[in-house]
Amino acid sequence: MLDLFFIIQKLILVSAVLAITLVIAMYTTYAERKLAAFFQDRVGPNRAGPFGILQPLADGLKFMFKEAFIPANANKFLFVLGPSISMIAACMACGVIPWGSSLMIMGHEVPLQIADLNVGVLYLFGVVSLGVYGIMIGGWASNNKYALLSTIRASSQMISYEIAMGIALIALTLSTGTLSLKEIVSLQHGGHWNVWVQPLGFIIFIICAFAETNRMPFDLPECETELVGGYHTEYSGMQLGFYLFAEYINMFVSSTVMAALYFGGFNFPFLNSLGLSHNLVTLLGVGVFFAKIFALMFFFIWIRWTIPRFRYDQLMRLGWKVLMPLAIFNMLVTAVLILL
Amino acid sequence: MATIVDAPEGVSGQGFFLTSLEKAVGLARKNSIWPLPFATSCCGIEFMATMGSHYDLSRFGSERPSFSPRQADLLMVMGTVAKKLGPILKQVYEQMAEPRWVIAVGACASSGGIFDSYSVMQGIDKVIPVDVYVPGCPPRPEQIIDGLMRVQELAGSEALGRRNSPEYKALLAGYGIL
Amino acid sequence: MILGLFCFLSLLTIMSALSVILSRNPVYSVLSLILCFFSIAGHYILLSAPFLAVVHIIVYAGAIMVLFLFVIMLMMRTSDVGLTSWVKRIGSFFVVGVLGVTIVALMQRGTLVLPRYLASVEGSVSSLGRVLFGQYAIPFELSTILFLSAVVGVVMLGKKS
Amino acid sequence: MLTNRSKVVVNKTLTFSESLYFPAIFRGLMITMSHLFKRKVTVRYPEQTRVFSPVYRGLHVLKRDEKGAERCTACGLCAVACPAEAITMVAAEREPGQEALFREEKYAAQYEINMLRCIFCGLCEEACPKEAIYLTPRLVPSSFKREDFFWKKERLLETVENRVDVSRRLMRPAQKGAA
Amino acid sequence: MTTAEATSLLQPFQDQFRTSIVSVDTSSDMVTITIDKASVIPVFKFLYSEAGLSFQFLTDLCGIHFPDQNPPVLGVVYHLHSLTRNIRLRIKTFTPVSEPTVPSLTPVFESANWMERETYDFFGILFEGHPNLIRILNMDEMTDFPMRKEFPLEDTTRSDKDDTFFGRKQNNAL
Amino acid sequence: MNDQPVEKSPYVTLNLGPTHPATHGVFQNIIHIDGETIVDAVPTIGYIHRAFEKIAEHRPFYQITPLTDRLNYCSSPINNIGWHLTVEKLLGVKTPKKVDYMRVIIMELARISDHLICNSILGVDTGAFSGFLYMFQQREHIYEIYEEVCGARLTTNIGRIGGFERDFNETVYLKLRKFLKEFAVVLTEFESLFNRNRIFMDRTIGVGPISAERALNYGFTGPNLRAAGVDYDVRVMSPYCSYEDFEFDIPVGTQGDTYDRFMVRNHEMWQSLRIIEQALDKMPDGPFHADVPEFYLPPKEDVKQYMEALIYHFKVVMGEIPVPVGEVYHSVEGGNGEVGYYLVSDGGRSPFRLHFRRPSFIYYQAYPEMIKGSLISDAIVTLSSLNVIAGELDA
Repeated sequence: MLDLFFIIQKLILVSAVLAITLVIAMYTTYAERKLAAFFQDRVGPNRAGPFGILQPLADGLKFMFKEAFIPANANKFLFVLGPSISMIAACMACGVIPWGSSLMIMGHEVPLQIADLNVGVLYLFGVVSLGVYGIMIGGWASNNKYALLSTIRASSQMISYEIAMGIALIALTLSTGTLSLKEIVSLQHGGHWNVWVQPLGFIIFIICAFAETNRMPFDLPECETELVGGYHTEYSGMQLGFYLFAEYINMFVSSTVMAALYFGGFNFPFLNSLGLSHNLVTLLGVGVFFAKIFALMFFFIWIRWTIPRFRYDQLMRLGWKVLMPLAIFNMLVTAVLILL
Repeated sequence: MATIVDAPEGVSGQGFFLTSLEKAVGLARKNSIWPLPFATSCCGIEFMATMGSHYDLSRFGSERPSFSPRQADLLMVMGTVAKKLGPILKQVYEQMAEPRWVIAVGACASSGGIFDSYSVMQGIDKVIPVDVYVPGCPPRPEQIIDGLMRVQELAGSEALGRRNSPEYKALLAGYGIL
Repeated sequence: MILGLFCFLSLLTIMSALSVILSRNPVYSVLSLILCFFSIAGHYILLSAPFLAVVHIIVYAGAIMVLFLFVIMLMMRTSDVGLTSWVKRIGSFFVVGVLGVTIVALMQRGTLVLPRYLASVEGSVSSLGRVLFGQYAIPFELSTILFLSAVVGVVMLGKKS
Repeated sequence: MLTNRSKVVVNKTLTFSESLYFPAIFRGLMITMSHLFKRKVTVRYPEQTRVFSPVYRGLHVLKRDEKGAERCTACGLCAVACPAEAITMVAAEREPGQEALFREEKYAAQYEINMLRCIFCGLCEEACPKEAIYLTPRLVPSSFKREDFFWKKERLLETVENRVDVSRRLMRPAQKGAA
Repeated sequence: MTTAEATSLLQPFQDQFRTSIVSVDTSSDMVTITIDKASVIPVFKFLYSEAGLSFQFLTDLCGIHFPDQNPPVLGVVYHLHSLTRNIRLRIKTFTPVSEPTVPSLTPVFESANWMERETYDFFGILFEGHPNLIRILNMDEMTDFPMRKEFPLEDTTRSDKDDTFFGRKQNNAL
Repeated sequence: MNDQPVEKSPYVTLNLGPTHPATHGVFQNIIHIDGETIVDAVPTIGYIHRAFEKIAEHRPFYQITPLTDRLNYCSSPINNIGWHLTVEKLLGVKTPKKVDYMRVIIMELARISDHLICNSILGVDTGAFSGFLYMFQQREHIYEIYEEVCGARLTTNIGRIGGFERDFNETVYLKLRKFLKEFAVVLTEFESLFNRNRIFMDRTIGVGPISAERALNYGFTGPNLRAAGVDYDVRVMSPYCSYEDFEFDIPVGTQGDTYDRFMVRNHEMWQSLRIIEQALDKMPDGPFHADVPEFYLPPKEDVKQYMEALIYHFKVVMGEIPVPVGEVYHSVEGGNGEVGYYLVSDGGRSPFRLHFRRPSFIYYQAYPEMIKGSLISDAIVTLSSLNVIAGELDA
């Protein structure tokens, strides 16, 4: 039966995870602006608060008090629904991430994971594939041609890259033999990271992750120079804020997933030989996990400010003709190696 | 057309909410002014220079140009606006969500400048209300930043209810904007 | 509690399914269908088949319905909302009614196949795998041939234009 | 080929390693990374200001001579030379007793520059035979109202205490005799 | 290439089109030939395809208005460049304002399309045979042709200028 | 992709511009698209038509220089100097070698700054923003040099009829040398970001191509023509300003596509650096203006002292000195192609007729043909690689 402690513990965990996700997403915007500036010999936002650290708050507050404009010929219900779906889909993925092993509190073992689904990887995959609805619905409801074009791009891009991503994941599950994220992470202790086992799979996965989060060089749905604002062309105020926010949450979630699946999650070498208490090791593990996540997010940002973007047809070609065969090849090789 | 965002109840009434809310919102708006560069000619190049590393508009939180009028807070009209372009400019302004500000950057946008000719609009304030004028042909980036800081002043001190006030509506009506 | 959830999910399933055929805007229909799929996935979870639930979402909500939505969005503009004809609506009622009766009739004849297997084994992924590749290997492979031919057909159609 | 100087500069065939995308991306990443640690070139205006060239054509100044009298003689050449027609002036005759105020017999009773029209081309400065008007490396401030940009003589004139240095704006050295 | 060389090179052309050539001027920076407007197309076709000349590059095309001539005329000035020979050539043709038609050069040069539209827009010269002779720079609603000399330059709605001063003509009406 | 919406017209009409982010300046393109493929495009221009030619008919010669600034504002000095050369041609003025060399330096700087904008914006339009800012820092340095010479950054109004308003001072030479050194480094860096990057190459190769014949027939000049393989360069074909003294190559492309244009511009920047270096090395001594008292203002000191100088001063400013009656056409190799000035003088203070041959105006009419059948992304990349400047387009 569900006891009170369990409920409280999960409630706290859920709210903590959500809060941390939101704060990190918020500050990712700041990091992106600041890093972009540094990559470009500039200084970046520095006027809102010391070093500009209040910049995301300023943006958020501004969004809240900005007129939320609904175009006259838009479908009002869907127009409002779109950004919310984006946001919810982005947040939902956090539920199965093992943030750390477990804490011992008052004799209870508290796992730092909201839900340990035994099909966690598939759950993640399913949730990620839902994110496109927000874009599609919002873009279509705007009744704007740029938004519609962007919707077309977004949905076809998502579908195409999901396939390669899924196959890369299959190869990964072949080698780990489980679909539970927690087990996948704990299998990687002591530096036995999956990235060494599945290097090609990881490369495919990270490319697909870029595509799924609409980040450069795959940011076709919202590329400014072609489609103005893409699907959010007609959005203003907090609804726009949701969209922009969802993008950063997605980026955070993908980094988290990659860190968990390929970089050992909260594992770090020699964690058991330090002779520290269980809780301390767990906390250190959480720290290490976040360090990995931030490193990956830095990579996302770094790539964005370096390379040009693909063209729509080239993106499709890359997805279908390069990544998918590669992923299948990778899967077959993995399967053969396991059989041997 | 424009349905202005409903201010929280009580703000328009006297002193129910603390004015600190207004202050906070003002500060937020001030530091997050997203410009819509309506760059038609030379001043647009100086705007690029302002975006560039040497001047770095991002310090003011304004490096994200929003080419969609809905998302922009500040319409920066840079360069000559011919009479042919006037209606488009007005349309862009109408599409912007409140609160919105306008800078006329450079001589052409402010007054027509050197182009006192049959085809050039003699100042964009003939079609849309302008908040800040920046002189120069083109203005130096310093001057553009200066103009932006003026807008920040405006944004930082604006009352939340201003955009619903009859005066503001009268101002817009004076330009034939609903 | 389980019963409550079941009732809620069933209600949701029925409501959303009705909304699929009743809503005048095809986009709403698709969205309702997605909701319907979600509630069905909920049923799967209640039947302790999380794997099926997740796969259901990935395949139907994540992929197929995206395509549906994609096509419908392209076919029509936001402003024009179709299916106004009463004949169509009555027709769809009729069709759905017949289908519903058929399904109920089938349900009475035989019980659903899946829960019988799933209830018996824990760790549904491997059990499902065993079932699919053991007992039902031939039908499974046959269905893949069906898919393959569908793929080939699509390629052919695409090449033609 | 019209000349013998042409040189084809395009090579569109990709080598195998180039076709893998990665070398160029990696090189690009290295370049951006190197910039991450570079000194930032940003001039933090308004706290820091950039050094303007001494000949920068900014805000105008109406000069006074060594004794503090206005140099302008209201000849109107600046107004004529102005392609934007931004300068307006009204001339007046100097009254006896005003020698300390105005250097020449005529002076500008009103002098106005419309800073919104002005294109800062520097032709007025060149046209002035009395070295009365100069452009300076100062900037015209932006403002909220159109009216703030009609700079009257009082605003343009330098004060005796606070001279504007234009000594480095020299156009060209004097020649012996014109022509 | 000097003007003299250019003149000798153009001799066969001049011989062939003796009747269409109104005048030849070699005093300016390049050979200037004024032709009859009726023969615009044959002249340009000849200049384009004649092997020794191959004036295949239409550098420029513009209009000009002489209101003080009797009758007032509109002119079209073409600048041609033979890239292989590296000679430039200026060709003019005139038409009275009352009958502003000139054959269009679009069959010979693609580039003439917009330049002729611009000329039409500015001067109201009607290019016969032009595929799409509509205004290009000015507003479609405009009825005047602004580059004609009688059209005032300045915007009448401006309010911040006072031009009753030194040397400036009032209202600048030429 | 077969995703045509069911509409009355078989194609979707998309209004690209006039405030679209990729149309730097204001062009409007009404494009008909089938999926993302462009079927047809109708450009509308004239949104910043400023009536240059009409204004020029009402201004004395020296006041037209600021007007020319605003034609192609990415490389104003070339326009300024081209105009001065035109007037000098009309007047029959011969400028000293030093003036020529100074002009060459300024014009090549302007060419670099023009190509720099074009190429880095092409980078932005393909999505790589950082390269743009790296290059723009160098543009700031060019501005500094301009500022030192003429006192302005963008609309330079540099030089006067007959020469320059002031000599290059020490700072200018220092900054020039520094620029030559630094820019080479940055340009190399920029090239390694783009030149062999497959994403960029895929985005640009075969995009918006135009054959040499079509380009010539459309009246293309400058880098866009050279990208198609025709090595037409005004600096070589009809040299002005002692360009014959300098060694430089004419980079040409092969197919006239976007990548060719990009590469040609990149290489022209290298050639410009070469020319500047040669001009600096060979810079002769002498006056920095020609001896034309009728058009070149006397020094202020002389105006104060000599009556004759004062009279000339008044006459020059008032524009009362008669000019020869006649017509000239002069062209210079602008940043964007052949910039021509057709000047008809009736002897008055202003030109009787002044026509600018504006390369952007000529390129832009080929734009619909170049983008037909390509994707929207291609259209945008093509537009930025054509480097159509609104000020020049609409005059």
